[in-house]
Amino acid sequence: MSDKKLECPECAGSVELKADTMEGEIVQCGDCGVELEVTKGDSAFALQPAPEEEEDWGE
Amino acid sequence: MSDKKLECPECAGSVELKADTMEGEIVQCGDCGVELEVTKGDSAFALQPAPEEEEDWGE
Amino acid sequence: MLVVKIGGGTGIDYDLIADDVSRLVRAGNKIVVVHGGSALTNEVSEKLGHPPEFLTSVSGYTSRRTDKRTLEIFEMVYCGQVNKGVVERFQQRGVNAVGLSGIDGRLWEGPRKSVIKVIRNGRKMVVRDDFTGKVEKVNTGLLVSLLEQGYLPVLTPPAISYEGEAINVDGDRAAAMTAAALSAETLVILSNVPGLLEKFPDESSLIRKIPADEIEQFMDVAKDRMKKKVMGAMEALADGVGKVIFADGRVENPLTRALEGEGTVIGG
Amino acid sequence: MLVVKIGGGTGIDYDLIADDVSRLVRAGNKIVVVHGGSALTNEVSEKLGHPPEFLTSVSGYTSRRTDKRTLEIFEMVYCGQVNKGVVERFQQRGVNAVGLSGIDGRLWEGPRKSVIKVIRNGRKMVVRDDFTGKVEKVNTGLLVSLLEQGYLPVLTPPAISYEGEAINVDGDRAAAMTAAALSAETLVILSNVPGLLEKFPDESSLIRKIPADEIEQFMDVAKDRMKKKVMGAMEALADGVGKVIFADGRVENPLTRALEGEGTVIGG
Repeated sequence: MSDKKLECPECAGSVELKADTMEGEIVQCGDCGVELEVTKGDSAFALQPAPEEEEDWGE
Repeated sequence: MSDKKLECPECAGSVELKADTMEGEIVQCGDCGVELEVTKGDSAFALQPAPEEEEDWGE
Repeated sequence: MLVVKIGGGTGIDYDLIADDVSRLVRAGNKIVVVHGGSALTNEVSEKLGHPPEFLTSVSGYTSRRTDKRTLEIFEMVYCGQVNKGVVERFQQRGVNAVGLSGIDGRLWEGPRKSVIKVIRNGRKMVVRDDFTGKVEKVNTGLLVSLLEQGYLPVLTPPAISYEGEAINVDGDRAAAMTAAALSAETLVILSNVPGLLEKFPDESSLIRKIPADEIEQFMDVAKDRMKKKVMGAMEALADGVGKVIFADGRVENPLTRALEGEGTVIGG
Repeated sequence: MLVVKIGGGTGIDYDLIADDVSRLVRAGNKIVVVHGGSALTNEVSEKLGHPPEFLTSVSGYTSRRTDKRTLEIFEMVYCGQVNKGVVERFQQRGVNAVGLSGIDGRLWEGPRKSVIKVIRNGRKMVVRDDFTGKVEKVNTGLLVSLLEQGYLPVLTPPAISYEGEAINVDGDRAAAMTAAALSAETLVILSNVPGLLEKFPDESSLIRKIPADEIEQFMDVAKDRMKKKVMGAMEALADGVGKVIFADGRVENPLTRALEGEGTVIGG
């Protein structure tokens, strides 16, 4: 897939996805800096705000 | 190993071990019919009375 | 009090069983679950490069060759994957299960058969480093204390020898001993057959009712693993358990249906 | 009351630990044992064709990628081979151990982290089907009832989420929560290092004493897995545990020597 341009759900700025972007990857919006999660719509990628991080960890 | 002749520990009769006899195998004395266990002495096989069987079983 | 043995054979549906048992526990029945794991143990043993070997005793019984390595794999499957999988299913259904093996708290204790005589590749052999045995003593104190605190005990082989070694024991007969020790009214053995079949594997030849004093005559009808279940039933009935039911563990509400008589009801 | 965590790393000598703990139990000490099994889990995962994957969180913590299949293997090793191996060792030394996972009786309960953010092959990723979490609640009622009946509880991950799912939790911090919940005087963490080292892996750089209120400063001295042990120590001390000792699990009488101050003693 060639580089893709998507709209940032927070600030409507344009977010460019590199060709090798994967589902579940976190990208940052160049305009507002928010962290976005790449999800898989029916066919194309989509963007949603990335979840907050909670600090604890398994073994 | 060619066929081996050993002495029965019960009746001193002679017990013939086939060439492919294995350690732990149970053989019967031709003379007194007792069950004997083939054990491994330092180099050669030896004979001792085979243990009694207890009926119960694991899964 | 009710003891339910869940077989380890393929086709057993743990979710259906957990649904039914959970309903009966919530309805106030005191239940102890016992499970196996033989099918899975064979698979894992193969993958771990220690393929299972089954020994046939001189009198025709088969059992798993259980050297030290086999016992470790046995514990991984029975006490790890299967036991905790069953406990997790009950927790998800609001029943507070506690999974234990016969080693824990010396729940199932008995003699280890230090020597066994077998037919191996056509030879009659003596095997010494085999860790099999049988259950003679059940730690009912621990079980009753858990039941009184509202827990559902989920038990699994192995058991423990008087010398403190883990030993492979027959799950059905361990369940029978547990039922007897707890003076349970009923022992239900769920497996991947509808019950004791006159002409195995013809499922329509199901034997529905056997008076307690006639069970011995069915020893030779029972094939292989079912033989041990019949031995377990005989021991349970002899030790005061009200009745023993062999029923199908692959159907919905398997325990409820067994208690309503679907399967082979012995005694009672 | 004393809680002892036995690390799962290579080099840990379970027989020496069992000798020492058995002596202390027979001398009347109330003890709860917690163990791990990470080294062995890696080995078995490889052999079962599901090689372990370790994720690094955005803030630098590593943890085992725990999807459903990993959890089954985790249970096979922790709850099966290791737990029953430890219980068997105590039984052979005349101590009546009872092995339980955090799922049993909802012994260790807490939230499952349904979403985690990690660096995976250089990419920042969101992982959703991971079964990890932490222990927030300890079923002390079950533990106290077992201790009062004279049993030695031997506990192991996994724990259980509030939704009733098995979750992978950090054994050291589960031990810390258990020590706090039982108001233990001491939590001892035995692993394959002599204690907290100023300059890892130089064992002569052992830090011997740390006042409770200074432990936080040592977070960055601690490398990787030791970081979680330090976090566990901080939580234990904050929740009322008298002192926490990091000591060497590869030596003779490891627990007795730790209690005599050999290792890193924090607080107390």
